[in-house]
Amino acid sequence: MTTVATFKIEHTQYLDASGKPTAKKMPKWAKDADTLKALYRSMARIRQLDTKAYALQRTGKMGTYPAATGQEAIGVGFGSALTADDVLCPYYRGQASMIEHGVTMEEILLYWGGDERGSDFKNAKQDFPIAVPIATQCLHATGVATAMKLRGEKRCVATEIGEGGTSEGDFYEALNVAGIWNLGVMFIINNNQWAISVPSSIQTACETYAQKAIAAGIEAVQVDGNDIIAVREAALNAAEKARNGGGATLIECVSLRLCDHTTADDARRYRPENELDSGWKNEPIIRLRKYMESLGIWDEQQEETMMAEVVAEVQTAVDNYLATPADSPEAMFDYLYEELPSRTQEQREYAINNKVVGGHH
Amino acid sequence: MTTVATFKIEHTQYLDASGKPTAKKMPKWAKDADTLKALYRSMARIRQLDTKAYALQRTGKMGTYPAATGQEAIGVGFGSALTADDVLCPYYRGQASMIEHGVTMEEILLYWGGDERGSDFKNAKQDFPIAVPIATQCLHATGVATAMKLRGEKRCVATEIGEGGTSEGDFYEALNVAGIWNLGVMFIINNNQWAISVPSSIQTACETYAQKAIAAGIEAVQVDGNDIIAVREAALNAAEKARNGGGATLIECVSLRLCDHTTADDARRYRPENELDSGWKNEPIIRLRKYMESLGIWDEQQEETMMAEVVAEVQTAVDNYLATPADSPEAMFDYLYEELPSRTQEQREYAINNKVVGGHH
Amino acid sequence: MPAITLIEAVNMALAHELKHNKDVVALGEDVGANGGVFRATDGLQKQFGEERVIDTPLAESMIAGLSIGMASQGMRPVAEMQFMGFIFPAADQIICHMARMRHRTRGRLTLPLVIRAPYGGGIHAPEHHSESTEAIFAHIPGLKVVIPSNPSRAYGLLLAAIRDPDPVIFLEPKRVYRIVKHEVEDNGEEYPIGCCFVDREGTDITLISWGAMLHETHMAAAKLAEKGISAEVIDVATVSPLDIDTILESVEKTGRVVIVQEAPKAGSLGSEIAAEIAEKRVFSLLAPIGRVSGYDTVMPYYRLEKQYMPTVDRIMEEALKTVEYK
Amino acid sequence: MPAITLIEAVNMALAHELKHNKDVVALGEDVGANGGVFRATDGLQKQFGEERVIDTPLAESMIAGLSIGMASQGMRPVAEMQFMGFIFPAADQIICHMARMRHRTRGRLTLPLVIRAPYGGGIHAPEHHSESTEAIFAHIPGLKVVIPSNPSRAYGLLLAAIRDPDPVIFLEPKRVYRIVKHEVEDNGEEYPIGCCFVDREGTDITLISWGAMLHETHMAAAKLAEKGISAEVIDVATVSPLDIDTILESVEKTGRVVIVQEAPKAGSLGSEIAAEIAEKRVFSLLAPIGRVSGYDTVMPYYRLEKQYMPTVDRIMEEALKTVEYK
Ligand SMILES: Cc1ncc(C[n+]2csc(CCOP(=O)(O)OP(=O)(O)O)c2C)c(N)n1
Ligand SMILES: Cc1ncc(C[n+]2csc(CCOP(=O)(O)OP(=O)(O)O)c2C)c(N)n1
Ligand SMILES: [Mg+2]
Ligand SMILES: [Mg+2]
Repeated sequence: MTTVATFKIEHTQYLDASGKPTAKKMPKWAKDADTLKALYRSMARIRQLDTKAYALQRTGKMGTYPAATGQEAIGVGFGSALTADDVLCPYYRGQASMIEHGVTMEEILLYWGGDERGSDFKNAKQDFPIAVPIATQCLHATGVATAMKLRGEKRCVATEIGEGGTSEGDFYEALNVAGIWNLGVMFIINNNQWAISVPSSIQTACETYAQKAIAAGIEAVQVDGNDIIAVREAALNAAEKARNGGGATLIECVSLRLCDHTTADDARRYRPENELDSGWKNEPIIRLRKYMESLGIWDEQQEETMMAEVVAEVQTAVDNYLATPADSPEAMFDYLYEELPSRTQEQREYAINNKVVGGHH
Repeated sequence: MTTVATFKIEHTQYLDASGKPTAKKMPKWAKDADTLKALYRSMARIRQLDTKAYALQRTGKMGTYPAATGQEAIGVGFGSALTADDVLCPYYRGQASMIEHGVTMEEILLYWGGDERGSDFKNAKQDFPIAVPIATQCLHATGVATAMKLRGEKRCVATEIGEGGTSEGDFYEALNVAGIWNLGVMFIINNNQWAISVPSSIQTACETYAQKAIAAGIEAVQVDGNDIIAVREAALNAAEKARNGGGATLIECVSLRLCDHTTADDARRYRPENELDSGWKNEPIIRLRKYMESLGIWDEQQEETMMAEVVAEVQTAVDNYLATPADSPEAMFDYLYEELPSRTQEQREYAINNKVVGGHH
Repeated sequence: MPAITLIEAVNMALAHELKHNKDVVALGEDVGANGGVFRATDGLQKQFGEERVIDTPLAESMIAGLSIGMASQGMRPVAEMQFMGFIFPAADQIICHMARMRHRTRGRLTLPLVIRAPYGGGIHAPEHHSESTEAIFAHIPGLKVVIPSNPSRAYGLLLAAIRDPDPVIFLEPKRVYRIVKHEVEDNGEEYPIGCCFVDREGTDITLISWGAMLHETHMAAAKLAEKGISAEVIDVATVSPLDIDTILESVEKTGRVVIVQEAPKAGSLGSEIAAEIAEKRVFSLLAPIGRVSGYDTVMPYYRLEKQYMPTVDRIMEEALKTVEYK
Repeated sequence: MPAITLIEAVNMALAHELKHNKDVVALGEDVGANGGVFRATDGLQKQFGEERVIDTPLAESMIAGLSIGMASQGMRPVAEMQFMGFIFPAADQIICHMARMRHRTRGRLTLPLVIRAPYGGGIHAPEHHSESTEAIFAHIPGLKVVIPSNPSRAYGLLLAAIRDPDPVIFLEPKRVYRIVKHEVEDNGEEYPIGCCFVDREGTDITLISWGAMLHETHMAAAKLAEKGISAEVIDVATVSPLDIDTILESVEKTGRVVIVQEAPKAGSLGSEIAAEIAEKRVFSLLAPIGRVSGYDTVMPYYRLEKQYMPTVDRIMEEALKTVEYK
């Protein structure tokens, strides 16, 4: 018996739950006050947006919405590692990374408000719309990266998926082709430990999700997903490597879903007692705040100013969202093909003449 | 940075290409003359069957046929590790294991002769028919194993797939559920290094196929697929473990396709010069013969007698196959549902009245 | 006997079969502790245990392929696809294996299994949660495709589906999961698969529908009655194999037909029904066959779905046109 | 100019576009050194290199999803599914994404890509290699489904498909890959997608078909001519979106229709054509719409496929019945 291959999975963390550094050496950027404040602000803003969206749904002004409570460090962390030239293939809980990459909060709200115009991004023009069918976005990312590779562009692609989604064949097929074609993709796993009501413990027998990359021969790392410094540092390295022909990286971000799966869910049906108590002790926003305070770059005063700004910013997005009238019936037809077949044109006329009142949020 | 998981892949071989033992300790069964002779005979018979089937296709008496030349040790090795109570979910190149498990050569010929009756196994009543859509059989195997587990039966399931097929999502989804549900499945990878014209080198970035099991948290081993002792020993262990609630095992059998992909293929279009020369030096049948000779349990005399028997046995199957008239048109309808809908009954009558002559092999 | 909703009828049928047949197993994503995202399996895991009501990993092809394997051993898996929009990863297993195993093995291996999936629009759901793609599966020989339109039929037809010796795709019109209640006795009595139901007898026009749209169709029939027009209403229920005889009988009687469906028109089940009529009773027709359907475009995201889905008004317009046709 | 077969025409069209548009890439299983199992890409990798003609790992969902990503960047992937029977692992990517991306993003992301697949029976192929499931994709809004019936159309329609701004499923009738030759000039001239072709003008009956069956249909038309019956023959060519106007015009002229297809009858493209006629020209019909099709059962394994596939005799029988109908 001879050993023909060996592997190991590393876990990285820079800040513990109390915001104390646990690593010998901090990334250089993690000492830059402006960078840290921007990341902190983004996380606070996402939490505020999620809170507002939840309220909109509860008051009948929006459909199903998936909050990212407790997982803000993941989306903000890897989203902020992307440049405008990079491409993002998000999943439905990806609002944090999408906003970091230029999607507006108003677009996010429009989308979950049942309006395709929410996927017509003003800024992130090449980014994919939210993928609802789980794991499919991973393959789109490999295709975008293939185009970049064939054209010799120094850009990269990021895609995010939940830990439950890694059970889908598409996830693995994407890893495999990214591996053999050495594609510049960063695969982010948001391991929030739940797939709706299904705990990670019955999703896979793996001790880590990072190790799934071994099946594709690509590099993988596990990070503390509540430590934005760990998430972002891993993402910055993966992005740099990807842009320079170094190929794909899988980053497992271990976190916890501190909210219901979506507004349509009630986690009390299945979540063990006091998982949330310990969960809230680990949440990412307070952790970064404590770290910034320990560096002496953040105080109560700044906190209040920032929160006031963020609340106002989110409120503006909400107001614009609520002020957007529903699209007209012909919009159902005008983006089906570049040119609408004559047969369907008749239906278009008919739909216009049979316009139904309503179409509220 | 802390290491949270480590893995290694072992390779086993008992006999080298010249039939010399390379392992300190041989499995006990590998010293039993009758067992070795039976395995040897099975491999010789498969090669003879493949040769005959090829000839039938070339003379227009059969459709496309996939030979297993050079890979006989794989199918015979793991097929002979199964008991009648176990279930086999074969793939299209699985004739060796199927025959070991009770499928008749005549059924194999009928099948590739374009006749569903070739999948109506006289003996292996619970085995799946050949799966043509690649990797789908892996999921069937997990379902059969789930039924066995829920019923508390001490039986196991074996399924085989080519190395190229491991790129399909179904393969990975099967491994994952087998892992988390601790299912009694043995996954056999026939790594014959080619997926039609696609070499393993551009199929995946993995250094081994065995390591794909790490993505599902199940045990895996790589064996010399041309060494039937290594294949069978690994399969016996995996089967025993599976029957006793030990869960799944992935066995990668490294071999080489010494034939065209199928009779419809011409490997000269893509196969590198002299791959075959070295390949034939490693082939499994001669290897076992040399080993048996070194044990003094095999000689020219026995070889001749055995070959004569095998040739006759195969010829009988071929004769019966050729003597089987095509099924009648109503057979197209009689197994669609337990009860044929009235609508389709009319079509059945019509088909009978419009019977077309022909339907040759 | 309390009146129950369609989703409660599904739950009752599942419980009944789980109780009376130890080979029956319910499986899928979130069917366990959560009881399914629509509560179809609510309480069942508690009642029957984790070996009878099984939360699976998140993989639809796996759910279908695994069910095939279980069924080949004589178990009766009832698998849930969380939404019909997510059935497509399982298309290969359903089309290439589920529908064909009996045929391919000459009856040696059979697959007594059910794939359940909520389908259709009208509940303000996210993208991919509102399509009606029954025609895809209705085109596959070897499958049966059943769509209950109310609580009683949901109970009786699901019992029949679970007991059926062949694979059944059981599509649940989620828009009407909770809008009507029937008094349904838990007596284990099934409704026949493969039969249309004549919900309402009439002489002037035949309205044909299935699933949720049957409710708008009935409202239209009532409005027509007010106008002195007698409409016959047929619930297709089993969309494959189609019970065309019941439909043809009605056509002979009324000579006027309107088919109502939520799905896009082109290549739909409505097309199949119209084609059969055109082939077998074309000269019984006193008016062209009317079709009220979703449009031949992508199911719009929910803010526009009202514009897409057939309304009582659209059904009325088409019915009147058809009745008045000379 | 040498006469070429349908498969050679496919190869010629691919070569033409690879040569003239650097965004065009051909990819799939065994399309490289092997030139495809039917030689559709024969010699192309040698000519255009491994970055333009790409052997993929063995995974159809990956091939489709990857093509979507490439196309979103403005490339024009032409992906091969080795056989249509193996397209189903890609069903989710095709149905939920390929067909919808333009719509979902309000035109921001478009997918100029082609999925090629050989389809249909009659070549004594293994199981799952002979089905005709075009109806499944023809039912999906946002896709175009094109089926060439001869070498010239294969060349012109494939050019059009590759240049089309939207996704096209291009199904190649492999039974006729090599049975007829046309002189086709490699002039880059496309045939229009979305139009039927009137192959033969006639006044007594309209025979409608597509793909390989068009050949039996033409033989039947010739035989009918011998009997003094003038048959019009229409090659549907683009099965979605359907050019129904050309068909209706012909129906108005002849009043008698027979639709010929290899696919099973229920819920097929033939059903759609018949339904449209029944809705728009029912009173132009002088006879019931005739349909000659595969049966509503699993495509049999090849020893029985002759019993399954429509023959010239079956077409003749139906055509005569339809012509003689009073
Ligand atoms: C293919 C597919 N199957 C099922 C669903 C329904 N669904 C939506 S979210 C979800 C759970 C996903 O869990 P995970 O991947 O861990 O991501 P999370 O929601 O926890 O971020 C399921 C089953 C879907 N959207 N797509
Ligand atoms: C889903 C699917 N895709 C494509 C094919 C066509 N096909 C048949 S064999 C083959 C190559 C398989 O190679 P491998 O898995 O290594 O098995 P081997 O034939 O070498 O034993 C392909 C692509 C198929 N049968 N099924
Ligand atoms: Mg999760
Ligand atoms: Mg191989």
